[in-house]
Amino acid sequence: MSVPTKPEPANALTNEVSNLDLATSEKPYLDSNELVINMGPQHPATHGVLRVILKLDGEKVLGTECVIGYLHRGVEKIAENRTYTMFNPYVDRMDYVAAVSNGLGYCEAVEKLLNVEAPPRAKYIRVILTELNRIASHQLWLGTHALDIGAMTPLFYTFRDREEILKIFEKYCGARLTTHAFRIGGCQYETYAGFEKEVENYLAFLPPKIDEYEALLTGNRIWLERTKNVGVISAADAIALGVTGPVLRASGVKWDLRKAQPYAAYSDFDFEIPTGKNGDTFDRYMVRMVEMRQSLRIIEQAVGRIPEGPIMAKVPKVIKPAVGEIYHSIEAPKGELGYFIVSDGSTQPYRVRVRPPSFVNLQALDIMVRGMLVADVVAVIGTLDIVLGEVDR
Amino acid sequence: MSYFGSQLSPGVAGNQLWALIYISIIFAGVSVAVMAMNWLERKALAHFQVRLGPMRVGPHGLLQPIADALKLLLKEDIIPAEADQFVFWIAPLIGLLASFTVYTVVPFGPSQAVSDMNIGILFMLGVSSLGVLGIVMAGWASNSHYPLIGALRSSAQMVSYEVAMGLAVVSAILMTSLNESGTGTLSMIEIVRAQQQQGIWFIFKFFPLGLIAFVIFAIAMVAETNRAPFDLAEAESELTAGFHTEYSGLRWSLFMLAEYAAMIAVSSIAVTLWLGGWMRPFPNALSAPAWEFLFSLFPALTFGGLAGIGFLGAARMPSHSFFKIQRAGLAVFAALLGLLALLLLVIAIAGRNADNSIAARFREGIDYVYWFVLKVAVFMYLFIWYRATWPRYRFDQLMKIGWKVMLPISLGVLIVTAIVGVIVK
Amino acid sequence: MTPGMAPVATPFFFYLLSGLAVLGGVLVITRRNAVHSALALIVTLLAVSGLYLMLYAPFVAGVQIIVYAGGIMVLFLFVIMLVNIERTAKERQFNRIWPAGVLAAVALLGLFVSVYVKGKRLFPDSNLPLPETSNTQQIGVMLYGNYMFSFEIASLLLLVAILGAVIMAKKRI
Amino acid sequence: MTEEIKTPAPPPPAGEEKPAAEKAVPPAQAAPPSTPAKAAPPAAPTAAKTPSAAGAATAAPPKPAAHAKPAGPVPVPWSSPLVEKYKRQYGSGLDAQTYLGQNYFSVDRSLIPNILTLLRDEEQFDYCVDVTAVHYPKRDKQFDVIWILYSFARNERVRVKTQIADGESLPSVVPIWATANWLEREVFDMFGIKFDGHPDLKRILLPEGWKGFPLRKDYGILQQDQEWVHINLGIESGQ
Repeated sequence: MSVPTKPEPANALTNEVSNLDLATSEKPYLDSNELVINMGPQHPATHGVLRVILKLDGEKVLGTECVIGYLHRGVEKIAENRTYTMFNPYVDRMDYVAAVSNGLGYCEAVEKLLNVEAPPRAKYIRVILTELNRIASHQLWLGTHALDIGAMTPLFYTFRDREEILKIFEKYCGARLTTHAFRIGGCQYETYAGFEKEVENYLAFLPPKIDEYEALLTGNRIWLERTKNVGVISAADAIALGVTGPVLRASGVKWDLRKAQPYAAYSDFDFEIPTGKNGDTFDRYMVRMVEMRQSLRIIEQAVGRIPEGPIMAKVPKVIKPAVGEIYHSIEAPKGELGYFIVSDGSTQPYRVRVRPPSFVNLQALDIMVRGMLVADVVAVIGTLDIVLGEVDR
Repeated sequence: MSYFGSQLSPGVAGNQLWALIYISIIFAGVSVAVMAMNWLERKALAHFQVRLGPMRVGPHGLLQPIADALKLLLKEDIIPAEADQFVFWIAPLIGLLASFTVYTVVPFGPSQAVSDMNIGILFMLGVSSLGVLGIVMAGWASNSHYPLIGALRSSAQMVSYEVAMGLAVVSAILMTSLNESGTGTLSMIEIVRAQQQQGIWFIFKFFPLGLIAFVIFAIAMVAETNRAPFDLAEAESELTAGFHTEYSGLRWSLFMLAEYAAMIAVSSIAVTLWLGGWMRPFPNALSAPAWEFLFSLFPALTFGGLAGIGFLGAARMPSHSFFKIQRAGLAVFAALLGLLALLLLVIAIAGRNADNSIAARFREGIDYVYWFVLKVAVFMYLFIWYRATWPRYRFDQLMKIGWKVMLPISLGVLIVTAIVGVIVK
Repeated sequence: MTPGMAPVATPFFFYLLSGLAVLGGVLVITRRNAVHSALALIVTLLAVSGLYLMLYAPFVAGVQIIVYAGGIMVLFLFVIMLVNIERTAKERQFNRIWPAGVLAAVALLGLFVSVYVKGKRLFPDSNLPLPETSNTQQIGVMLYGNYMFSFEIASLLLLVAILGAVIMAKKRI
Repeated sequence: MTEEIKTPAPPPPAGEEKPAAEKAVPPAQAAPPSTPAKAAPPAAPTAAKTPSAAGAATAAPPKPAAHAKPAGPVPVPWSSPLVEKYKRQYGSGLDAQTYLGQNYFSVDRSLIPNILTLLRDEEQFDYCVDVTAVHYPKRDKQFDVIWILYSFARNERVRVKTQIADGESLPSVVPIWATANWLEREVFDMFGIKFDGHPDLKRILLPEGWKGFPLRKDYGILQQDQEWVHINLGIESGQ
C-alpha cells in the first residue's frame, strides 16, 4: 500500500469555505464581477436534491457552498426505535443505487456486534450480489456523469445493461432496487435455480458492453478535454478531507477496504485495485471503469466455487447484542461505508451512526471546483458519484 | 402569368405576386420541414440510444409533432413577474424573423428562390447573425441567472464563430472568381452557377483547400445554431435550459422553430457554397439524356422507397386489434407517399425531353429542389448524429477552438486559396 | 438593386426608414434602461441599412447589418447585461450640462437646414448614374487601391484601440 | 478486523468499565475467553478461512449469547507500545481498551486536541473516518463524542472517545483533519454539541432555525419543530 504524504494543515482548505459572502449588499457602480447563482435543489445535474450556491466571476467559480438535508429522513433516529432486524431494510434507502452494499455493511456490523459470522456459502452469495451491485452503481454513475457532460447516449446503454443485474436481484429476492437481500447472520434466500448460470451469462455479456462505453467516451477528444485536469484533488487533500472510494484511488492512494481489511469472503479472491495518477475527473472515470472489470473478475472467481452448506448462521430469534459498541465498514461503490453501532443490551440499538461515503466525499466539491468553470461544477458533482439519499440520510 | 415562363426568380423578375406565392410555399415548407425534423430527431436519437422514441401518437409517432405543437399552443403562456415584459415578448419573434428572412435568398433552384440579391451570401450571414439578438434579449429579459448566463455564452459564441465562418465563406467566394472574366459574386444563385461552370463542387476545388474551408464552416455552423456539441447556451445539465429557461408554451415553441429553421438555413448555405446547391451529381460528366432521365427518376424512387418502408411497417405491425387503427393509418400514409411517388414518376416521364414544355419545366424544378433538399437533409441527419455521439464542450474550450484553431486555419486557407487562385489563373 | 428591378415605392420607403431611424435615435437617448436603448439603436442601424439599400449600395447595407447590428450591438448588449441595470435605471440620466447639449443639437439642426436651403448651390444638381451592376467590386478597388493607405491607417488605429482596451481592462496580463 | 494484531491474550480482569457502561453491566461476565477466541484471526489478507474452519468457529459463540441475556464479550484493556507511551505521558486522563478486537481510547476532555494531533502527527492516523456522538441522558456527562481514526500506514483503526456534559463545548478538530468540518456540523446539528474554532458551525441536515436536536434521547421520534413547519411550510404538521 502506498503511503501518501502527510497532509498539510488543513486551514487553507476549510477556512474560506464557509465565510462565503452571499449577501452582496453594496454593489459598486457598474459592478460586473460577482454573480451568485443557486444551483438546485431542483436542477437536472445535481443528482437529486443537492443545492449548491455558486459564487461566480463570469463563469469562473469563486466559491461554493453545499446546502444539503432536503432528503433527510432521520435514519439514525429511526434505528434507535427499531429492533436490529427491523432496521435492516431501512439501510437500503440510503444509497438506493447500491442497496446491497448498505445491507452488507449493516448485517456484518451487527454480526460483529453479536460475535457471529455468516457461513461461507452466505458470504460467497453476498460477495456476488455486492459486486453485481457495485457494477450497477458504477453503470448508473457512468450514465448520469456522461449525461452531465453532455453525452446523452451512454445513459441509455448503461441503463440497458444495468437492467440485467436488476433482473438477477429481482429473481433472487423479489426486489430490484431496495433489495433487502441479506439478513443478520447470513442470507435468507437460497440462490434460485439457474442463478449461477445467469451470473455467468452476465459475465460474458458485460465486457463487450464496457468496451462499448469506452469506445464512446475514453478516446473521445471532447470527453478528454472535459475531464482531464478537471476537479483535481491531490492525495494529501483527499486524505485530509476523508475522501474514500474511487475518488481517493484516482488520486493515487491504493487503498481499498476489500484488500486492506477484508470482510465477507474478499480475502479468497484475486483482484486488483486500480489507481489513478492525477486525481482528475478522467482518472476517476478510468478507475471506475477498471473497477467494473475487476468486479467481474471477483464474481467470476466466486460464482465458480460457491461452497455448499447453510446460508444462515445460528442467530437468536431475538437479537440482543451484549453491551458494547462496534464500528464496521465496507468498501461500498462510493467509498468507505461504516456503521458505528452502540448496544445497551436491549433489542434495539442504542445508537447507530452511519458513516456515509457520499456525505464525506461531497465535502471535497469546494476545493475541486474553485477556479474552474460552471460546467466543471456539474462534471465534478457527477464524478463524485453522490447519492443524496445517502448524503442526507 | 407573364412570370411563368421566365427563368428568373420572382424577386429579380419583379413579380410580386409570385414572390408572395414563393414566400408562402417556402414558409409552409420550412415549417413542415421543422416538424418533420422534430419527428426525425426524436426517432433517430431514440434509435441511437436503444429506445423506440415516440410510438403512441399515430403510427410510429408520426403525428407526434402535431400533438406537440397543439400542446404548446394550448399551454399557458407564463411571463415571469420580474421580467422585462416587452423585451421578453419580442425576443422569440426576432429570432424567428431572422431565421425565416434568410430564406428569401436560399436558391432551391436557378429560379426557385424568392429573390436573387447580388449580396445574397452577405445578406444570409448578416440576417442569421441577427438571430443571436433574440437569444440575448430572451436571456436578459427573463431576469434570471441561468438565462443570463446562457445568453452571455450564446452571444460570445456566435460572435466568435462568425469570424471563422465568414472567412471560410470568403474562401469559397474567392473560388467563384476563377472564371474568364475574373469577377466573383456574392449572389447565391451565381455561386452555384460558378460551380457549374467550373465543373466542380467547391468542396473538391483545390483539394484539400475547399474541403478544409467546408469543414470549418460545418463546425462553425453547428456552433452558430447552438447545437450539440456546442449547445452551451442551453446546456440542460448546467443551465437547466439556458436562455429559454423561463419560456413556456407558444413562445418557447417559437424558439424551437427558429432554432430548427436556422439549422436548415445554415445547411443551405453550406450546400450552396460547397456542395453544388441544386445540381445533381455529375451534371457535366454524365450529361447524356439517358443519364438525365435516370437522375430525374430519383425523386420518384425516394418517395417510392419511403412508401415501401411504410407498407412494410404496416405489414410488420402486430396482428392485434389494438393496432388496427395504427396499421390503417400507416398504410394510408404509405399510400399517400406512393401516390406522390407515382405523380413524380409521371412528371419525370412526361418531362423527359428537355424542351420548354410545362412538364419539362416542372420536372426540372422538382429535380433542383429534390437534390437541394436531399443535401440539406444529410446535414440535418449529421446534426442529430452529433447530438447522439458527443459530450458538450466547455465554454473556454469552445472559445479556444474558435479563436485559436478555427480562425488561424480559415485565415490560412483563405490566403492559400488566393495564392493558388492567382497561380492557376 | 439589380437592373430591371423597378424601384418600389421609393418615397414611401424612404420616409418609413428615415422615420424609423429617427425614432430609434430618439429612443436611444430617452430610454432609461440601457438595454432598451441598445435595442432602439439596433432599429436605427437596421433602418439605416435599409436606406443604404435604397441608395443602391447593397454591400454597405449588408456590412452594416453584419458588423453593426449583428456584431457590435451584440457586444454592446453583452456588456450592458453584465452591468447593474437597476441602479442605472433609478438614477437621473440628465446632468447639469444638458443645456449645452440642447445648444449643440440646435446648432446641428441649423446646419442641416442651411444645407437643405442652400444645398442647390453647394452640391451641383446632377442625377448621378446609378451603378449598373453590383458595386461590391468598386468598393473593393477603392479600399485596396486608391485609399489603401488610409484604410491601413484606420486598421492600425483600431489595433491600438484594442490593445489599449485590453491593457486598461486587464489587471494582469 | 485486523486492529487487534498487537493485542496479546488479555488477562481476565476487565479493568475499569468507563465506556458504554452507563447502564450497569450485569455481574455475570464470565465470557471473556470467548473474545480472543473469536476475534483473533491472523494478519489480514492471508486470513482465508476454509469453510470448515469458519463453520466450526462460528458455531460455538452464539450459544451463550442466546441464553444468558447480555453475557457477551466485554471490553478488555488494550496494551500496546502506543498505549504505553501515551499512558506514560498523560497518566490517568487516558484509558485504552479493546472490545471485540476494536481498540479505543477513552480520554479526558482536556486532552482532546492534543492527543488527536499527536495521533495524526506521530502515529500516522492521517484519516479521520468519522466524528460522532452518543447521548446518555442519565449520566452526569451526558455525551460521548467519538472520533474514529484510521492510519493508512499501519492499516489500523482506533477510536477516541471523551465525555462531556450538556452545554460544554469541545475544540474543533477541523485544523487537524479538514474532513471534520461537516462531520462536526452534523454532530452539532443532531446533538447540539458546540465545537470551538469550527469555521462555520451551523446546522447541516436540518434547516437553519430548527429548534431541538433530534438525536438526543429526549427528542421523540415523532417530535418536530411545529413552529418551524408552520411558518416555513404553511402546514399545521409534517406528520
